[in-house]
This record gives sequence, structure tokens and C-alpha cells, in this order.
Amino acid sequence: APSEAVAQTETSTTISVSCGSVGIEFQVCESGVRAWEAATGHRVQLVSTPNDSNERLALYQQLLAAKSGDIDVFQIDVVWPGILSNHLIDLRDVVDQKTLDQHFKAIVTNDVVDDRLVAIPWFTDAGLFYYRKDLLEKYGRKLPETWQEMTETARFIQKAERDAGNSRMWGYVFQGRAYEGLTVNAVEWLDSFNAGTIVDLDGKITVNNPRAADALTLAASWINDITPQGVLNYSEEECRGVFQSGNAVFMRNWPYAWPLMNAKDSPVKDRIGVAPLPKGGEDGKPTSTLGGWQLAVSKYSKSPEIAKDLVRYLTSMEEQKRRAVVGGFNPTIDALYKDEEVLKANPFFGELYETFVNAVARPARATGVRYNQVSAEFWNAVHATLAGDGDAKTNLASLEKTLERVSRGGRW
Amino acid sequence: MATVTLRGVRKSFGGMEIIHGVDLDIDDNELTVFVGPSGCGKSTLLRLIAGLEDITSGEMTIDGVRVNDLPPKERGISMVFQSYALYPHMSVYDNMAFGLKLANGSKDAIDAKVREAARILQIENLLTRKPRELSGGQRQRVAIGRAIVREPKVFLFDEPLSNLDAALRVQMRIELAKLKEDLSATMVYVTHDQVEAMTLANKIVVLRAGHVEQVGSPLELYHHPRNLFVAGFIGSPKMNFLETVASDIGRDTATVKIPGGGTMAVPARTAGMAPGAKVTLGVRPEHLVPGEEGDSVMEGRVFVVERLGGETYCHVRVDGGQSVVIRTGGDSPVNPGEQVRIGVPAATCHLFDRDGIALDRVERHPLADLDMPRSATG
Amino acid sequence: MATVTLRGVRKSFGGMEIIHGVDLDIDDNELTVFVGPSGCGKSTLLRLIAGLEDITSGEMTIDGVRVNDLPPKERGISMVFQSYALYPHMSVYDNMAFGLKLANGSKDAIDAKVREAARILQIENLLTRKPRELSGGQRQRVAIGRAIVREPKVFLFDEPLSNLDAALRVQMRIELAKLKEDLSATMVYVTHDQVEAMTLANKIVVLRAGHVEQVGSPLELYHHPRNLFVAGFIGSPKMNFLETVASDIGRDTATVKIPGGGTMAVPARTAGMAPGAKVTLGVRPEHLVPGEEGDSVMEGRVFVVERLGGETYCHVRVDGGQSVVIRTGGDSPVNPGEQVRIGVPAATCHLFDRDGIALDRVERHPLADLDMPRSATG
Amino acid sequence: MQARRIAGRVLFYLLAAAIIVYTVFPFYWAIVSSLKAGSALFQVEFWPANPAWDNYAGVFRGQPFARNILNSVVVSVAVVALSLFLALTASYALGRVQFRGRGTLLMVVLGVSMFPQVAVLSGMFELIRWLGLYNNLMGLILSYMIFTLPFTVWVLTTFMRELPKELEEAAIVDGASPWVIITRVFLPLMGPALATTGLLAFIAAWNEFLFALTFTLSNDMRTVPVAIALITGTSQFELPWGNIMAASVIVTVPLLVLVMIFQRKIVSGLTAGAVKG
Amino acid sequence: MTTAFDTNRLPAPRVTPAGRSKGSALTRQRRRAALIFLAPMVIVLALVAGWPLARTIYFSFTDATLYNLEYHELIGFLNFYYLAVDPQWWRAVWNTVFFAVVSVSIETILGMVIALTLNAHMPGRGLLRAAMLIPWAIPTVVSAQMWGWMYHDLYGVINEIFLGIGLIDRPHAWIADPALSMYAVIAVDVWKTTPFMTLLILAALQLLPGEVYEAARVDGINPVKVFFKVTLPLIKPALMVAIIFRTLDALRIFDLMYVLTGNSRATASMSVYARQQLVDFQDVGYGSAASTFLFLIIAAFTVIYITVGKVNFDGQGGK
Ligand SMILES: Nc1ncnc2c1ncn2[C@@H]1O[C@H](COP(=O)(O)OP(=O)(O)OP(=O)(O)O)[C@@H](O)[C@H]1O
Ligand SMILES: Nc1ncnc2c1ncn2[C@@H]1O[C@H](COP(=O)(O)OP(=O)(O)OP(=O)(O)O)[C@@H](O)[C@H]1O
Ligand SMILES: [Mg+2]
Ligand SMILES: [Mg+2]
Repeated sequence: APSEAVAQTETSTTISVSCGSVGIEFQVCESGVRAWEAATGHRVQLVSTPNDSNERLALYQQLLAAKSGDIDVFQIDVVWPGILSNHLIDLRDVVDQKTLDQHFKAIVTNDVVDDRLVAIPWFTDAGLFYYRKDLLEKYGRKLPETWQEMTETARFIQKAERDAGNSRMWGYVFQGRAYEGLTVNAVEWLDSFNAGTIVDLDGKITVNNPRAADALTLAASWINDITPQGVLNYSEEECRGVFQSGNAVFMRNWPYAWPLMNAKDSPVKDRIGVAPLPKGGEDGKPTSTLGGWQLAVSKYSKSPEIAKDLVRYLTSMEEQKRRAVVGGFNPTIDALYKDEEVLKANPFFGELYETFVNAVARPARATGVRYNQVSAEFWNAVHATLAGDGDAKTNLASLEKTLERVSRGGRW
Repeated sequence: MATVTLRGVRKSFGGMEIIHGVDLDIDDNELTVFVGPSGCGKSTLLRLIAGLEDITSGEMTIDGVRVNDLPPKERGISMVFQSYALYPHMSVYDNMAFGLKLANGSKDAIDAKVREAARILQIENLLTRKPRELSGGQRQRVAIGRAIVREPKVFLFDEPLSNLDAALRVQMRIELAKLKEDLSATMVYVTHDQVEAMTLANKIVVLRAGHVEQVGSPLELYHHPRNLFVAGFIGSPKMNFLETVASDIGRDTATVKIPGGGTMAVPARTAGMAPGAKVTLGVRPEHLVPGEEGDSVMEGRVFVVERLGGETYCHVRVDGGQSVVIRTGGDSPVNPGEQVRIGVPAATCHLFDRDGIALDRVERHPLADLDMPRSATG
Repeated sequence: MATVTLRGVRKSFGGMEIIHGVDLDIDDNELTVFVGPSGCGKSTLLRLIAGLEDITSGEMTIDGVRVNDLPPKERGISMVFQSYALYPHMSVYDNMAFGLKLANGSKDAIDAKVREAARILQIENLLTRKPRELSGGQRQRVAIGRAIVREPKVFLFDEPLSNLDAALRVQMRIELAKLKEDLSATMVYVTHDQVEAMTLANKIVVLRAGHVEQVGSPLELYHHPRNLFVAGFIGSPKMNFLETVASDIGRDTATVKIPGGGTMAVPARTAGMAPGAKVTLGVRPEHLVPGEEGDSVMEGRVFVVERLGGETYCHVRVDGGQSVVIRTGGDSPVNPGEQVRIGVPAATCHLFDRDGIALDRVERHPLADLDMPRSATG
Repeated sequence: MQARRIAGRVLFYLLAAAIIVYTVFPFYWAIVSSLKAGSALFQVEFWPANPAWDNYAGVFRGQPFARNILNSVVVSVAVVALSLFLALTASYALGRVQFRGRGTLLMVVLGVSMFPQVAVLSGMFELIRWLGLYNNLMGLILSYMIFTLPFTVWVLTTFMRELPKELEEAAIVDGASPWVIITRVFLPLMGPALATTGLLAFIAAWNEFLFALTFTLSNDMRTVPVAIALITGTSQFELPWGNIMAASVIVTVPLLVLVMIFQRKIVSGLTAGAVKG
Repeated sequence: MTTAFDTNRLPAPRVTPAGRSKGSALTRQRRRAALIFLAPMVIVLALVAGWPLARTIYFSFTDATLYNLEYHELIGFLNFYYLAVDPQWWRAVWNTVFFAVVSVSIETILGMVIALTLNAHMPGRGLLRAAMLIPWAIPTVVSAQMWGWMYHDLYGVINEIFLGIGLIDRPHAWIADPALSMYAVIAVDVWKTTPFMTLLILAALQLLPGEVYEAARVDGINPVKVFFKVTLPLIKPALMVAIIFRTLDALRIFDLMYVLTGNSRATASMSVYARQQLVDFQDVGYGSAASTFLFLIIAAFTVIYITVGKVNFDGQGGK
């Protein structure tokens, strides 16, 4: 429950919070906020911000750079703490260590910048491996464990299906467009091959290693084999489009796609399953990249205390549970993955628990302000490799050079 | 060489009919002049012949070919627009050469033609100018030049010399006449200048409010106008008209009252006229003679004297309040305010009935008919 | 009422000087006519007076006020443009009323003025039309109307009647004259029509290539042209010029050779001339008489006869190859190809020295100087 | 002869048809998409089997879309009015009066629109906040001047220059002040130019996104493009294509009406009969 | 730049001759009026554009970052140096210029054709004009996405149609295939901005003096020649302006590429590059430098256009 301290504040002030735009995300956020209003008697103005995370970040930066207090509480992406930390206040005093520890370690560490807790985890996200149950059964194939298996299975089923006249069938689709999403996918490949995550936690640039090269080479081999060249311009929705219209055997995507693909008008309704992403070879590990959103309070907020209280409330276990049940948002709190109410609403939370806890973070923390640049350089290199413009080795090599320059010799 | 014929040609703008059924034959290698009050439809008629406006009803043929549906370019005409319609962005030279280039004659041929035209029109030194840097008359000459460089079957000139000075106008007149002979082309020519009309025309068409009033050789119109309008329109200063009555009708003469009490027997075909009929007596200023001579004498008071140097127009208010103009020599001593006596030679008089229709004169004027040679062949 | 004076006014377009230092006095309530060959600078001069063009150098005053720096609207002028310049989007009525509305007169006053002008100009039935629906002459009349409705001190007319028919032109001429009297305004008037110039002008300014050749009353210019150019430009058909030599110089007479061998003593101030000097003999067509009379007789062969009805121009090539024009009566029997004898009255002749400058005539022509009353006061 | 004319006509109409297909098909496709829901979006069908009109209703759910349209109208109209007014007077000066530095000025005006929008964004943002116009339609109207003004000024200047000079002279002699000349003589003749620039400016303002997004905060200050961009599905990544298309169709219709009205102003022969020669 | 664009390159109708003479009353009166009329426009523009542009140019000489804007120092032309040596920047420059040249050329020709068509009198002209304007009327954010949808290699309608009429034998990944993407983008841009050209040209066509066409008809000049020799020269000024502004926009093209192909290097334009630096990488200094550089490039282009087109800039009516 909201702490009395704030509850007693006589005058009711208005603060504004940006959480999602319209749609469920917005509604769920709103209902939570209203509850808090009711409890504290403060008013909250919900600011809807662009859906595209790039544009959202741009907008935030615009406001913050101008020291505008127009938004008190920001919903920020898991890769932004480093970028925005300068404009955010330390939230150590919002939640005690105990509550903090309930949250996934990976995320919490990700939210700490120079020992300042600049954001508190709100909900998480992780890449999932969607597959066509029916097709696997039809061709008596088992769910692929490794990327190599996946490749082989995909190729087989794709050929079979095409021979069966489904000329549009493809094996595997993922987010291959030159944007953050590709970084996410590629980090999964690399990490699953134990090839690190571009830059390690100490800021050392690790991306240029043979295993990484293997991963990318394999991925590049997919294009035009089991993956349409089009993926080079796919983001989440295009993938879902292909998969949902029954034109792909496997797909990498976020959990959001699950309910949509099981909508009643969906051609693949009840014929699909989700699993952790494949391993990079026998010695690899299944990995998925950490996504999700945190809540932060602006340095320029006129009433930071009240804002903090709102953050405390929204990130609390109760609220996260509610959001999980009504909105299907993945909580950032271990316990909730065992809560049967939550599991009832979202069956696969249980089986994918591992995926969520072990989700690997992008090197946002190490690279701090320069994360975007690193990510851009990385996805460009990957994109080039996939597009067949230079092979993995050379591209990674030159990427390393570029990153050296960007990081000013690993000092970041 | 071409003939143009119009049959019952009508033209309306919106609801309003502007040309009311014109029948006209323009013969081969002949220069026909349209004259008529401002706004009577001359330009419109020209534009119809050019094919710029389409005929509301009627028939038009050029060289016997029905051209109602032929676009201008296929009618073999060229035209000088009353509002020059020069290409504003082209130099004088290009304005003239433009029409030729498409007929892709050789560069030199074109150049020769343009320069020749420029020479004739005395605009050689302006060839590089843009229209907006030209004076009114210069623009007009460019417009003429543009028409004459291409050698069409039919020339259409809409007041081509209106903005030129007298001297230049005379020269241009001669040049155009020469051009017509050389190309043996047919020309239709609109002008407000009497001298131009009389000297250039083989045939003059007098228009009024979209109707053809009379068609004939210049001197025919001068000596045998069909009605008051033509009589008044041809000749300048215009014919004097005196409202009077025919006191007595003989065969081939009508005795009419003259202001101031006298009477005069005017030779005219009087068939079907009764004594006492209202008539209009017409006599031209150049035929009135100051003094006693003449078949009858009017008296009056000079109220305006216009001296042009070579000649003098005196406006006289005769007894009964009507006024007449007399044209006399440049040095005639008459002054405003003086009483004068005016002799009226009966033979030169015209009679018009109450409807303004002219009574035929008893004998045709010798010059009226034979289309006299204008220049010595030798 | 206003006087306009120009002092050493020059105008150049770009590099090119168009007006070369004009000095001119236009008196109060006087009508001054500019004449001159096309392109000589008449319109430019008018535009300078209007203030539409900058004077490159020189002085201009209106009513004694230096106006070099006065914008047009403050000069109290109104102007008829050679190219009409009507407001295309306004009806005829609004075109005329526009200026008045700006001077915000009362609605009724404006309406009255506009309708009155329309009546004078005979365009009452066109008031609602747009310019593009008008004939050339009608547009021109609208342009005039626009100028006369506002009653300025100075009217500037640039060939205002060039597109009107003879009859209408005469009427307009009279109306303008009346207008001038009524408003006792000053008018500057550009025309190419000799009759207009001679009858309207108090003073004619003859321009050539941006220079003033001569300024004077119409008859002064007619009888005492200062040089060949003026002599040739004033009067139509133009004066005949015969190249010859002064065989003998008496005091106040010069004996000159006549084509065909004869000689003739021409009265003229011969000061500073020597026998044998090249001279040009000028005699006007209307002064030559067919037949024997006259102080000397030329012989020649008719090669062109132009019959205007009321008069006849015969072009005669005289012995020695030069040609002259004779103006005779309308019915004169002469035909092309005939031999004719031409009498030359010495008193009417003009002499010009080798530079084309006229020798003063011995006595002034009686009409030349006194500005005769044109109309009876009573 | 006749045959050739007929052939010409036919060819002409074929051309017209081709143009229509080329320009209109994507819009048609937008309509089709706006009637699709869920998985139908992922199939190609040239007319949806069961049109989902719900998309249209959906547009107005969840956000004050009507209000957004109103905002856009207000902003666009104001922008057009303001920039046309400023540009018209300026274009007279630039197009018909010669003074030193005219070309320079024109070039500077043009230079203003040579910076990428994103570059001026921050500065403009500060300016807007400084003027206290943040989250205020006035701010948008003002900031839009930066791209509508140079354009309108240049176009109107060009057209202004084309008008025959005698007209202006006649007006001057009639005692018209420059202001009168502009409003009473030139304005009516500039119909086509004004209608055109007006339309283009209007649409430019109507479709502007970046400024509108950055300079407004609350939903009921947003303009249409932003509102559309903010339409999202149930979760971050889902793109509710049907709704977006429906919204786009909705907001395109007013523009078309506008065009239908304004294009009447685009007529020829306005200066006919003005001058001779 | 301004010398290349001297006033006498586009002469105003000489109601009063140029300023070299001290000028008569009329001239000065008009000059005064001109100043008064210019003032509001200049003021508004200065107010709106002054600070943002100055700021951008200033920052382009600093190492400012969004991270904290205050603490920056002047580093002279360093940013520009980095820019000059960054192959990606030059790749972007090339992309943009190529894009601009090709698309603007096509738009001009196409716009001309459509304008001429719409200029002819025919039933339903109003409708056609409206239809013609549709692409311009749809917000770019949307239409770009829509085209992306239509371009989709698997369920995009374009592939569907082209396969249908046998233009292609297999589905193409129009915007993913580096070989095609630029042309795909250009196609969209042409579709979207041709109306802009069309409308301006149309307006220009309307102002042509009708009577010279009558003269041309009488002279029997065939329409094609009339178009090239009369129409084109007469609408040249308007056309030049249209082209200039289209080129400006094309050289600053951003959202189209951004939405269609993200940051893909194959199509990234200068603006996309600048935005990435400015916003994504928060490198205000460097981003501003890129923007300023972009500004310079555009200015250069404009000057070239104007100097090339100068000859025809005095196409004003000769009446
Ligand atoms: N804008 C200009 N640029 C260059 N020369 C010009 C310009 N306007 C006029 N001229 C020249 O100045 C001279 C005088 O022009 P103006 O119009 O005054 O002649 P004008 O006497 O009115 O002739 P017209 O009787 O034919 O009207 C002409 O030779 C003309 O070519
Ligand atoms: N487009 C039009 N719409 C309506 N009426 C018109 C149109 N064009 C001409 N008219 C009318 O038709 C009549 C004849 O015009 P036209 O130009 O033929 O006269 P015109 O004989 O050439 O006169 P002018 O000697 O003055 O040139 C005029 O009364 C004019 O008002
Ligand atoms: Mg006419
Ligand atoms: Mg003139």
C-alpha cells in the first residue's frame, strides 16, 4: 500500500507520467494510476508517447535536455538508463534493498548507473522461439535444440511444404531490419554461441571472436535458404505477419505475439507453440535478450517525492501482479512466476521462467551514453553480413575497430 | 491564290449573337477591306475565317474546300492580330522566324526572309529586342512581319497600321499592295482609315452590328451608297444630311426644299414616291461650293472652322438650324461667325427615302464601275 | 488648369538614351500634340510626364512645382495608355469607377460620372462586360473613360483614338475638345492622325528620335516647317521634294531649275547662298495644279492614280526621273500612263539648303501666326 | 482527320486513366486495409471478404480523435492564412520593386528551409518554451512558418512578377497605393497561385509530424499525424494497421473536399484583355 | 552565393528602373512600401528561424552532447573534419544526391505530363485534380508505412500484382534487397510528391497569355513545338521554383527512408545520418555539423540551379 507519509500530504498536486501510448498498455497503466490517485488524492496526467521506442527516446531527450519538468515519471527502455541517467534522480530511497532483491538481478544491475539506481524495473520482456506444432508433428520432427538443428529442420519442412504446393513457405523469420531489434536478435545468437555480448561488463570489446563469426556466418547462411531476403527489412510485425499467415515454420519474437496469433481469426490458431530460443551448438546455451521497461523520475520534476511514491506503487508486487493478470505483462519479480493466478492467465510463464530470469542484457550498462552508437554499429555490421556485403570475420573485425574508436580505447 | 466564301455565317458569344448571317465572296488575289463602326464584328469575322472561333452556324470554304472543321494551320492563312499577340519571351527575330522554322526551311532561307521583312518594316535594328522593349508601332510592325514572312494563301490583317505614323503608313500600304501582287495572295483587311480603305481595296465590305450593309468597289460605295449608313460611313468628313421633303416628283427628278426656302430639282429614280414625302438630301462636303454657283444656294452662319493646312472644313449652321460641313481650300479666308452662301450642285446630291434607303441615281457615276487601273503597266 | 515645363529632360533605357534633352513648355489649358515617327519617344515622354519612368536627367515642373520627385498620384494627371491596361478582372464600370472609389467620392457622384463618361463614349450597354469580352475599339474607349472620369489637371492621351472608326473618331475628337474647355484642363496628346493633330492642337511638337524638331501652331508647322523632316511629316500626302540647284540668287528670291529644263524664281530669304548651290524645292501636292497655270510648268507621266472619291492623288514621274504627287478633285479624268503638265505656283514653294534647313519664306503666311478662333463665340 | 481526333481523345483518356490508377490505387489500398482486421491484413485480397467497419469506430476510441482533427484544422488554416498574408505583401516587394539586396534576401529566405528539420528541432523547442507556447497550438502555428513561409514567398514572388506592368502603372495613375494595388488589382489575378500555394501549405501543415509531436504534450493538443502515430495495439510491438489506415482515410477526406473547393480557383485567362501588344 | 543570385538575374518588371539612379519619387515611394511589406515577413522569419539556425551552426563547432548540453567547448572545425573522413557520411551524401536527382527529374517530367492533362478542358476535371492530389494529402508517416506494407515480399500487394501481370517471375524483397531498395524508395517519393509539381505547374499554365497560343495556332505550329518553344519558356520561372523546392525537400529527405528502410546504410540519407548522430547518439555537436554540412550542400545545389536557369529567369510577360 502507498506509504502514509505521502498519503498525508494535504495539498493534492498533479504530476504527469508517460507510460505507453493508447491501447491495453495504456489502459492497464491508467487503471493502476487511478488507484494510486484514489489512495493519495493526487492527480496524475498520463502523457501518451510514440510507440516506436526510437521516437520515444528522442522525445524524452528533447524534454530532458531542455530541463522541462513537463513529465515527472518516465517509462524507459531497458537500454536507456545509461543514456538518460544524467537527467534521472537516484531511487535508492524509494525501495529498500529487500524489495529490490525480489526483482530479477539482471534487470536491477542494468538499472544501476554509477551506483545510482536511476530506474526501477516495471515489466520485462524476452525473445521467444515460436514454432509450428502441427508441422513438426506432420513431419515427425522434434523441436530443434540448437540453431544448427533448427536450420536443418526448417530447410527440410520448408522443402517438403513447397513441394506440397505451399510455394510461399519459409523456414525461419526474425527481426533483420537495421534497427535495435536486430541487435537484440544478434546478441541472442552471439550469447547462445557463448560469444559474449559485444562489450563485456568491464567495457572490454569482445565482439570480434571466432565464435561470434560462426554465429553470424550461420545466420547469414539462412538468408534465401530458410529465410526470405525480406527479413533484412522485417521488424516484429512483419515477422508476425509471415508466421501468422502460415508462411513460416519458426519465428523469433516477443511474447506479445502469442495472444494475437491465437486470436480466433488467426490461421495458425492452436497450431503453434513457444519455446526458449535454440542453443548455439551442443556447448552453447539457450539465450534470449532482455527487454522490458522501467520507471524513472525526472531530475526536473517539481514534486519528486510524489513522483517517487507513484513509482514505488506502480512497481510494487501487487501492481505487477495485477498487470500480469489483466494485461499479460511479464513481472520483474521472481515470486510472481509461481503465483497461480498469474500462471492461469499466462500459461507459458511457468515453462519460460528460465528464459526470463536468464535473459541476457545488451551491453547498455558498460557502454552507457554510447550504447546507441555501439548498437547501431553492431546492427549495421550484422545487417551487412546478412545482406552478403562482406563476410562475418571481416565485418566483425572492422566493427571492432570502429568500436575501439567510439569507446576511445575501452574507456567509454 | 485562294478564294474565300461565307454563306449565312453566324457567331454568338454565350447567348448573344454577334454576327448575323454573313454571305460574302472574297475572290482570288483580291484585297477585301472590312470597314464598320467599332464593335460591329470585323475582328470576329476575321477570327472566324482564321478558324480561331468556330462558326455557330453557316458554311465557310477556302478554295472551295469546306473549312468549318479545319484547324487554323490547315487553312493556309496568316494573321495580324489587333492585339499583336507577340511571343513575349522571344526576340523580334524569333517572333518572325518562329512560324518558318517549323516549316523547316533552310536556316539561310529563313534568315533571308526575316531580314527582308525587317527591312521592309524598318525594324532591322530591333531584331534582338524583346517585345516589351518596343514601342507600340514597333510591336505592330513585328506583328505584320510575323504574318508576311510565311507566304500563305490568305492574309488576314486586323487594323495592321493603326499605330503607325502617316508617312510610315503610306510606305507600308504600298509595300502590302506590292506584296499582294508578288504573292498573288488574297488579303482580308480591317481598317478604320478611309485613305487606306479607298486606296488599297479592290472591294470594300461595310459592316454594321454584324450585318453586311453593302459590298462594292471603293468608288461605287462613294458614289452609290445604298443607304444613309454607308453614305455617312464612307468619305470623310462625312456626307451632309438635310432632312427635307420632296415638294414635287417628276420622272427621274425630285424637287426638294432647301433650307432657306429655295428648292432644287435633284435627278433620281423616283419611282413610287409621292409629293410631300419626307426625304433626306445628302451632299458631300467636298461638293458644296462657297458662293453663288450651283443649282441652288443655302445661306448660313459659320460656327466652326477647322484648318488642316491643305484644306479647311467649315461647319455652317444653315437656316432652319441644320448644320453642314463644307470642305474648301487651305487658305480660304472664311472665319467663324461670318454669314456665308453655299452653292449646291444638284448632280452631286443623293436622295434617301424615309427608311434611309438611297434612291438610285439617274446615271451611274463613270468611275463607279470600271475597276480602273491604278498604276501604269509600262 | 496647369502648365507643364520640361528642361533638358533625358531618358535612357539601360545604356541606350531614348530622349535626348527635351525642353518644352505646355501652357495652361492648352492641348499639345506630340507627333513623330513610330519609336521616336512620344510614349516615353508621356510616361515621364506621368512619373511612371524616372527622368535620367533634367527638370520637370507642373504648375511651377518641381515634380521630379513627385509620385504620379500627386501630379494630378490621368493617362490613357497606348496599350489600354484595363483591369481584366473588373467590369467596364468598375474599371472606370476604380480611380474615383480610391479618391472615395460618394457612390452617387461616382455613378453619375461613370455613366456620363459611358454615354459620351457610347459604351453604356457594355458597362457590365469584362475587358476580354470587348472589341479593340471598345477597350480603347474604356481606357479613355477611365482617364476622363477623374478630372485631373493634366490629361495624357497616348493615341487614344487609333482603333476607332472615322465617324466615331470625329465625335470623340469633338468630345475631348469640349471636355478640355469644360475642365479647362491641360492635355498632352499623342496621335498619328494628321486631321486629329491639325484640328485639336493648340501646339504641335514634332519629335524625331528623341529630339524636338519643331514646336508651333499647326498652321505654322504647315506653312513654315523648319526643315525637311517637319515639312515632310506634316501634311498628307507629304510634301514633294525636288533635288535641284539655285541657278541664280537675287535678294529674297532664288531662281531654281525645274525638272524639264525650266526655271522658277522662288521667294525666300537667300542670305548667304551662292549661285549653283544645291537646294531642295518643296511643294505640297495640294498646291500643284494640273495644266498650264502657275509660275512654272513641269511635264511628266502619270504612273499611279489613287482615287479616294472626294479627291485624287496622281503620282507623276517628271522629266529627270524624280516623282511628284498631285492632289486633285475626285473626278479628275487623269489616267495612269498619260502625259501631264503640272503648274507650280512659286509662292507656295519651300526651299531647303543642302543640310535640309528651310530658307525663311519672304513673308509669313497670314494664317501661320495668329491663333485663329476655331469656333464662333456667339 | 476525324479519326485522328478520335484517336487523340482516346489516347488522352487512357493517359488520364493511367494517372488515376497510379495516384489513387494506394489510397484505395488504404481503404481496403482499413476494412481488414487481424490476420486478414496478412493476406492480399482486393476487397475484404467481411469488411471490419469497427476499425473506424476504433479510431475514436481511446483518444480524442475528433479534437485532434479540429486542432489540425485550426493550425493549418491559421498557418495558411498567416503565411499567405505575409508572403503576398512580401512577394510584391520582392517581385515588383527593385532594391538593392533583393536577390540576397530571396536567397536568405530560401536558406531558412535548407536545414534538416531535426536540426532546428531543439532550437525551435527552446524558442517555443521561451515564448511560453509549449503544448499550445500557437506554438505549432508559429513554428510551421519556418517551412511554409519560404515556399509561399518564393512561389508568389514568381507569379507576381509575371503580371503585366501596365496594370500596375494604370493603378498607380489611378492613385492606388501599393497596398491597394496588391489587394484590389493583383490579388484577384493571383487566384491560381494563391489557391495552389495555399493548398500546398495547408497540406504541409496538416501532415507535419516532428514539431507537432515535440511541441505538444497532452492528447487534446495533438494534431492528426501525431494522433495516428500514437495509435498502438495492445502491446508495444503490435501495429494496429487497420485502425491506422482507417484514421488516415478519415483525415484525407477533408483535404479532398478542400481541394475540390479550391481547384475552382485554378482557372486560366484571368489577365486576358488587359493589355494590347 | 548572393552574387550568383544577383537581382538582375530575376528582374522585376521595370515599373521604375533599377536602383542605380537615386530613384524618382515613385521609385522611392515603392521602395518604402516594399520595406514595410517585407518587414512582417522578415520579422516572423527571423523570430522563428533565427535562433534555431544560429544554434545549430554554433553547436556544429562544439562537442556538445544531449547528455549534458551546458558543458561543451568550441572545437573549431573538428566535427567537420570527422565528417569529411567518415565514409558512412559520404555514403549518405551519395545516397541523398542520387535520390534527389533521380526522383526530382522523374517528378518534374511526370508532373508536367499530368499538369498538361489536367489543364485540358474535360468532364470531371475537378475530381481528377482532387484525385491527383491524394498522395500528397496522406501524411508521410502513414503513406510510407503503407508502402512498406505494399512492398512486403510475402504478403505485399505489389508483388501480387506484378506477378499477376507477369512483370516479375518471383516475389521481390523490394525494400530489403539492397539492389532494389533505393529505387523502391524513389518510386514512393515520386508517387507522393509529384502532385506538388503538378499543382505548381498547373497554376503556372493557367497564367499563360492565351492570345499567343492563337498566334501559334495560326502560324500552324505543331503542339509539341509550341510546348517546347512557348509554354516551357513561359512557365520556366515557376518551374524553376518548383524544382528548387522539390530538390530542397529531396535533399533533406528523412521520414520516407527512415520509415521504409530504417537506418539501413543502403538508403540512409544525410538527414537520417544527422538524426542518428543528433538524437540516437546524442552527439549534438557532430549532428549539428552534419546538418550544417547538409545545408551547405543544398545551398550549393540551389546556386547551381539558379545559375543554370538564370537565362530563363526573366521570362516575365512582354506586355
Ligand atoms: N523598356 C525599354 N527598353 C529599351 N528600349 C525601349 C524600352 N521602351 C521603349 N524603348 C525604345 O524607346 C523608343 C521610344 O519608345 P516609345 O514607346 O516612346 O515610342 P513611341 O514614340 O511611343 O512610338 P509609337 O508611336 O510606335 O508608340 C523606341 O525605339 C523603343 O524601342
Ligand atoms: N468573348 C466575347 N464575349 C462577348 N462578346 C464579345 C466577345 N468578343 C467580342 N464580343 C463583342 O462582339 C462584338 C464584335 O467584336 P469585334 O472585336 O469583332 O468588333 P470589331 O469590329 O473588331 O471592333 P473594333 O473595330 O473596335 O475592333 C463587340 O460588340 C464585342 O463587344
Ligand atoms: Mg477589332
Ligand atoms: Mg507609343
